[in-house]
Amino acid sequence: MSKQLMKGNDAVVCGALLAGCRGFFGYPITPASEIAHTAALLFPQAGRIFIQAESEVAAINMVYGASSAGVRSMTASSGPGISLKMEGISYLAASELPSVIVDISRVGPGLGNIYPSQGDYNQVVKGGGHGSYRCIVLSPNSVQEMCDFTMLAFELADRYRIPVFVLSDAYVGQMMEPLDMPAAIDPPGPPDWALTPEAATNGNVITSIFLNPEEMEAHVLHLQENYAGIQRQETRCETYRCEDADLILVGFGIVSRILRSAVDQAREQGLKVGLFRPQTLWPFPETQLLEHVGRVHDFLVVELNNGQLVQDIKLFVAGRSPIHFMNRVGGFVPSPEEVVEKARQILGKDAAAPVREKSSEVSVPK
Amino acid sequence: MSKQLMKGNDAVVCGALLAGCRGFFGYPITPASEIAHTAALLFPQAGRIFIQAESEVAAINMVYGASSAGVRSMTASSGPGISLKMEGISYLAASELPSVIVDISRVGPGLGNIYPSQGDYNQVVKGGGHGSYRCIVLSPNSVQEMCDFTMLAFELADRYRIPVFVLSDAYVGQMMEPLDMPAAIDPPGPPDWALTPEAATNGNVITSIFLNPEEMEAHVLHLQENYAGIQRQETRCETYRCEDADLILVGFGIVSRILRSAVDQAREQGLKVGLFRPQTLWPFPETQLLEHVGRVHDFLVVELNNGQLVQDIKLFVAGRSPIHFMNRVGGFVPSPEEVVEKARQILGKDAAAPVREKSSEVSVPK
Amino acid sequence: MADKTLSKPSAFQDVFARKPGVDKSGTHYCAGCGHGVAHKLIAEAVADFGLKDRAIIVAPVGCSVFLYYYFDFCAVSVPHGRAPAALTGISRVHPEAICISYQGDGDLAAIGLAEIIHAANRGERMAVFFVNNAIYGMTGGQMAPTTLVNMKTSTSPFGRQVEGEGHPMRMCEMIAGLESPVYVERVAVDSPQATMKARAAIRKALKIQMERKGFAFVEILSPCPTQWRVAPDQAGEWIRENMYPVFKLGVYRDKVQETDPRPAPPESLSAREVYALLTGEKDSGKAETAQTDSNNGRHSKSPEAPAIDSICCKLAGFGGQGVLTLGVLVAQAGMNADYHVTWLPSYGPESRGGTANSSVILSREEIGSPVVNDIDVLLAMNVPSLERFLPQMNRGGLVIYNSSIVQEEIEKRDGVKIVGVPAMDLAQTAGDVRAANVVLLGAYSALTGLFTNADLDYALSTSFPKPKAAEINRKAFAAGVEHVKGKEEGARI
Amino acid sequence: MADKTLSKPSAFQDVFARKPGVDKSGTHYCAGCGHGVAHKLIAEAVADFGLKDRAIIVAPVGCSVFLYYYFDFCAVSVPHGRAPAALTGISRVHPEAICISYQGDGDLAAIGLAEIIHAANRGERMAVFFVNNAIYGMTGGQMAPTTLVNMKTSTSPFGRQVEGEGHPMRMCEMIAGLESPVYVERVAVDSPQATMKARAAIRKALKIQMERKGFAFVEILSPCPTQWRVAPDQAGEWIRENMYPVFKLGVYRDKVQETDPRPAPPESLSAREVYALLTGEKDSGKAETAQTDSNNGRHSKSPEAPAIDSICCKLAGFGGQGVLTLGVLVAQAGMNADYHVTWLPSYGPESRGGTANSSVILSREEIGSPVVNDIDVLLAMNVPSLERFLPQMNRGGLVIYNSSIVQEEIEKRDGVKIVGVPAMDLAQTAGDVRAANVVLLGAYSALTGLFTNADLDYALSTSFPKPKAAEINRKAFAAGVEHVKGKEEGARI
Repeated sequence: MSKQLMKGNDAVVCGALLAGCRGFFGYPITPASEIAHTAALLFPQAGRIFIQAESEVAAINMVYGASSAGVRSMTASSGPGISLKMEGISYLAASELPSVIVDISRVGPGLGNIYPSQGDYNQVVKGGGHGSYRCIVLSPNSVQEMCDFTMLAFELADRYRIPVFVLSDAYVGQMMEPLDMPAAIDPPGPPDWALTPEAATNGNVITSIFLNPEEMEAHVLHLQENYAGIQRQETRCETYRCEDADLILVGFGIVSRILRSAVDQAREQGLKVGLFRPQTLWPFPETQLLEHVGRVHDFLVVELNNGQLVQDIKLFVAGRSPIHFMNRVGGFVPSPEEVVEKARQILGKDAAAPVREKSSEVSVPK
Repeated sequence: MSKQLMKGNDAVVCGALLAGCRGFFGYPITPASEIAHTAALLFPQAGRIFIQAESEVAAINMVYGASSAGVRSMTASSGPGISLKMEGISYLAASELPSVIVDISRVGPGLGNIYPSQGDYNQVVKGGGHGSYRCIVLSPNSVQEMCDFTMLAFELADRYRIPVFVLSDAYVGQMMEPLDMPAAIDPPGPPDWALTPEAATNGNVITSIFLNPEEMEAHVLHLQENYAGIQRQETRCETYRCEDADLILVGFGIVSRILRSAVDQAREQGLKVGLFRPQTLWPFPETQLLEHVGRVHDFLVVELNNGQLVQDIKLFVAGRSPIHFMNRVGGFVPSPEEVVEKARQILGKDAAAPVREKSSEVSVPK
Repeated sequence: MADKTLSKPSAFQDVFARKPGVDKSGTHYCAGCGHGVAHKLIAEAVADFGLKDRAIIVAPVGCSVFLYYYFDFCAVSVPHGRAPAALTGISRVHPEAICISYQGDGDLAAIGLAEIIHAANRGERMAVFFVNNAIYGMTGGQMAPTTLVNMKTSTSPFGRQVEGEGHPMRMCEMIAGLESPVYVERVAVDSPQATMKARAAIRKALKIQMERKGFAFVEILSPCPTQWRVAPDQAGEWIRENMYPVFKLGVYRDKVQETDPRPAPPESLSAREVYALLTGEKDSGKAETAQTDSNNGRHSKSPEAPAIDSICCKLAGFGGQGVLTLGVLVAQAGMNADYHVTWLPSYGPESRGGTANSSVILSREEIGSPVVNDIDVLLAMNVPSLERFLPQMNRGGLVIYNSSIVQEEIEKRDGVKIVGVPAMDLAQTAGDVRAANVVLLGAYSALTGLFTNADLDYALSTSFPKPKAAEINRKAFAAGVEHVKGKEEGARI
Repeated sequence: MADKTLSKPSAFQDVFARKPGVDKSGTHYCAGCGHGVAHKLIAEAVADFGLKDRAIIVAPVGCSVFLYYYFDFCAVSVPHGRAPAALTGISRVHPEAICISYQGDGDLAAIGLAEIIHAANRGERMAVFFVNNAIYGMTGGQMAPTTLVNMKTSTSPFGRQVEGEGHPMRMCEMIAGLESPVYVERVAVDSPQATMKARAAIRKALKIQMERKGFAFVEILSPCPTQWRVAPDQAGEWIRENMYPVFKLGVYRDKVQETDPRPAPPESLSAREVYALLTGEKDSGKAETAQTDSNNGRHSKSPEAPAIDSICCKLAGFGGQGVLTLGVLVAQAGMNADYHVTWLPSYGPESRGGTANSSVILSREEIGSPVVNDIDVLLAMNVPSLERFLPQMNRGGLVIYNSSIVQEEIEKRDGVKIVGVPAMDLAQTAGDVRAANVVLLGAYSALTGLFTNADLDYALSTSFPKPKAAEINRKAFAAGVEHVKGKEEGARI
């Protein structure tokens, strides 16, 4: 049957192959390594290129090369590896090379540990590399979406000539769920700007250096126009039981799964709670979020970091609704019960039970 | 005499030597290279270590080593080089190693060009590396401050065991001004946590890996507490003619110099304009900024990027005052006249003269 | 010949239109710079060999970052030092491309050292032209790995010191020490005679690309009068006097004759073929997929399945006892029984020799959190697992433990059914002690009736495709079923 | 001896208290792993040589990231592959430290290749222990650069292919090809006999550190039965059968005898000495500094200086005509005359052979923007500069141009004074055509009376400290003064 029980990391490889990805260039790092393992097994069988690069830096630059050659290509890593790729990602953005980067987040900073985290939000969403660039950032929360969003990532990358992140975490990458295998596609051949061994593309140049400030300014403004178009067109989100909610929970990735359980539990206890889940972290579904501002009384942002997404929510809501924050760090995830308890406090109901101390709000640096 | 006409980049080296910096580890990149040149000349004469590292990555890791050894050390680079250092910076933050990183910003993304830019704001201020960490970010706008803030950077780095950025730009780095040489200091010897060849430190360990989530959580929360203390203690800013201003201009680095000229020109024309200049970009002087909210009608943020600081200003002001934005990218800087014209428009006065088209507002991605 | 190198080769652009400024005929290089000569030799060879349409050149960071001002074929500028990595990406996906890397000494031997060595070691199909002028040019005359001993540069103002800064690095020698490169030679462009040899080497490296033979490396000693601070007409002499003794010209490796052309890489599978590879089905469309679902009959909803909304299972034991696989089996059977299912491992270093567990949820509704804190079903392979997870059991829950090694009395818990099964003994009898996990699956299955035979068949056949393992595991499963028969049937879950 | 390696060396911790979990006596390594043996050999040598207090070891990323669970001396864990770079930082600032790097094959030969090669080439004072087990351990058994041909790993599931994945990299051979390493040997820990040789090599590498002789590299072939999927007791045989033929044991370099101990590095200057180095003054405090100011008398405010609030100057010409220096001279004189001053260059690739300019502002008030768009004073060395900047002149402005090469008639502009000075001719007469910029400074100074002789003395002596250049430039300055004498005196600025 077409449904297979599969790890999220493996589903990424399926999505890549189904999308016609021609090259995978990676380096071992837990908890992303299964992506490389499965790619090593399947890419050659599919007549595609798999290279274990000598380093994270080499891997992203192999992607740079393959993308400049006009084929779909990708890499995958986690925290420290993503940091090493930042120069390459800035170059990909600057040269407008379509490319897909998968980040299976682990706990940082530093070597940290290999458990789930969302500490790379700022890095991936705000631009961890230098210069005025953007990447599209997709946030899957299931094995199915690990596959589907990888395919979508390739589509968006080609459509907008932009690097696209699939930002996931150790839980979504390591968990298994049934995958309903989507239909495969044959992507179009190399675009006319690509470097190919054919007369048609003779003399094509791909570069990101513009010594002349006029040219550079035009180029940077052109990039911003592209980004503005993406912001208009490509925001995606999912809402759950928000229609009559007094409190909306906001979270992405594995957290959104926990929040969904929390919504159900809260509803059972008579608390009108809903879930707003951004599926694109950039562009953020700001308009869709703001539809709830005014009608809903409070927002509770839950993250596995020191408070990163919550800053954006505050920016968008601009003081019109109270924004609450709850987090766990170090590899823990909050339980639905803890979230419900926090929701109960916010909604002014009596506490049903004490919650664990560490899951309460901590100060949020700005 | 103690005043010397000097480049900003050279003043950084003076500040480092005066602060007792023991090791400079760098790699060539325009427009930061003079720092390495001058360090190559002066550090050996001062019995200090200068190494031209094989790469930007090696340079930041030499800093990591020297810092773990308990001495003051630093590196300097620009855009692409700073991106390559992101893994190392995350590790420095995670291991709480005092260290100083100077970024003489150039235009990005990608190879870009070597003219002034502020496109690294998000990268440096929000954390371009992985994980929930922070760096202190100082923003000098004169040759004197290039020296003074480098010294301050070492002080703050030691006080809080944190990496400190001196975020400058190609103009402030390349320009010459008189430097009034500050008094030199002899920094304290290696702290008790450091790795030294002495019995007293036997068995010291510096690491950032905590496989146990409880330990990791405690570590990350400890970091956040340190950051909260820095936010309370270490914000710095400069204001100019803000007392009775209707419009406050906000900008850092070279832009703040242009804005100062614009304030004077605007005042000559009867426009009540003032300047708010953050000297620390993180922690941002939010309290000091908010003192003006309510009394002042408008804010105009001017940047050499696609709109990065302005997002933070919007976040802090939270809808209580209109925030306007003006930028140049590609290596240009706006002229004081252009800023005055924009101020005039905001204040609803008649335009005196048309301004150049490109310096008007562009759409700001979020 | 001299004539030829002075004329503009047809693989140069007629007018250097991309070059900023007024002069569109000369290069941007300083007087006496060797890049212009190297460019011309390459352009001439590309033109002579008819490779203009197929050539793709990677520009480094350095003075030659602008080489695309001149060459009339495909070019890409890449991050500092990464030309061999980027070109690897190109070379692998375009087997017909003639791949050229052009790098300076800082780019190739300092920041890009790992990339060039590994590309050479992999034997990537590319010609690398390494312009060695012993100094960084564009960024202001800093010390390069190839800077000579005692040579003064902007970052070695007292002259390069052996102690602390090392000897000049000899890249030809290092690369020739690897096994994969086909051809490694060092040449120079300090004189017309030397340039003739450089010309031959460049042509040879490109011919190797035409013949698809692999990695070719040509180091070109090249003048940089500006940063050396010598007059352009003295630069050739400077090379001969200072560089020749350190960087000996010559062929360091030549395996061209004995190297066979690379075979063409396999064709990339089509969408339809990829879908078949991933699913074992030949169809790539969703319509056919739906038909397949109903055809193979494995999606049979178990009619006698208990009316259960959701079950949270914990499978735990030592690493190596197969508790992750046990979780997968439960999840696969559950999936086949049309439950929503999630499986989540504990993982990390503890999985080598330590304890491990997996969490499985089966639910009739979409599953939110895949984390299991409150346990309905615990299958425990060892004592630490029981100790850790018993306190988390829900009322009405079921615990099955491996009594082959858990011999302590298990404390009774209110409303929790606890069943011991000598899983390892039964597995040993079935043929392999490692099948103990499947014994527990059999017991669990028999006690609850949660899955149909088809569900369990699917799980076992998917997880154990090999005949021998399949047989042992089916026996183990049956032993587990048999062991609990009549004992504790009708457990709620 | 066998006894000794089984006991716990005193450079190991008595109890592995940092290790998580219950067992604080054994290591976290798998059965049959070679790390434990390598650790013990190092700990034993460190203890025997009395180096515990001075030893600092860098842990890699990989299974041995946790080596600080065991060693009872200073340890630091660093980013993947960067141990040699981090250790360089330590080694340079602690000349008394015994510096040890411990790295695996992925760490050292893949992601960290550039760092190890360059540390070796610089001859850093460190012992590197390279544990080669031909595979990534901790992250799950991926292919390493040292993985054997046809060996199956999780990222080479069909076996490592020479074509595309290359041959195993031989690090000893590569490092021995450099000139700086003192000692390079490959050993193994597959048998007691081999381990004895490993022990000797490790001790030799550490002795080299005690003797301050430089870079020592010991590669240790080491078993990883878990990732190789062989039984621990078969792993030694596996090494001998599979690794020995590829990684030949032996000494690859030994320059210990002929190498002298490194001299102690120079002492770091004190604060007082650094201040003197940077200022030429012996005092490091601000109080004394203020006194110095009034003593040297150069801060003389020119009494006859015109009452001018601010002057925006543009100095422009071809690259090489000294227009940046000219700007510096104006700024230095202005600084000495107690103006606030800024100097801003145009810079970049155009500075090599193209046009260049610098902007200088002198002001009685603090200066905001250092950018000069509206020009009060233009000193132009060539025609393009005049063409570009004349339109930006303010009314009342002053233009002085180099009439040695600007021979065209200059269009008069309302309210702008324009003066030609044959700067290059006068400079040639003064002794060097390159002093033409200083001729313009003389003319500018004479025409405006802006600076005192002391101001100009300060500028010229600071910019031209060498006697010969000083003399020529003073002559050139005087020629500029002389040329405009009586002609256009009293220019506003």
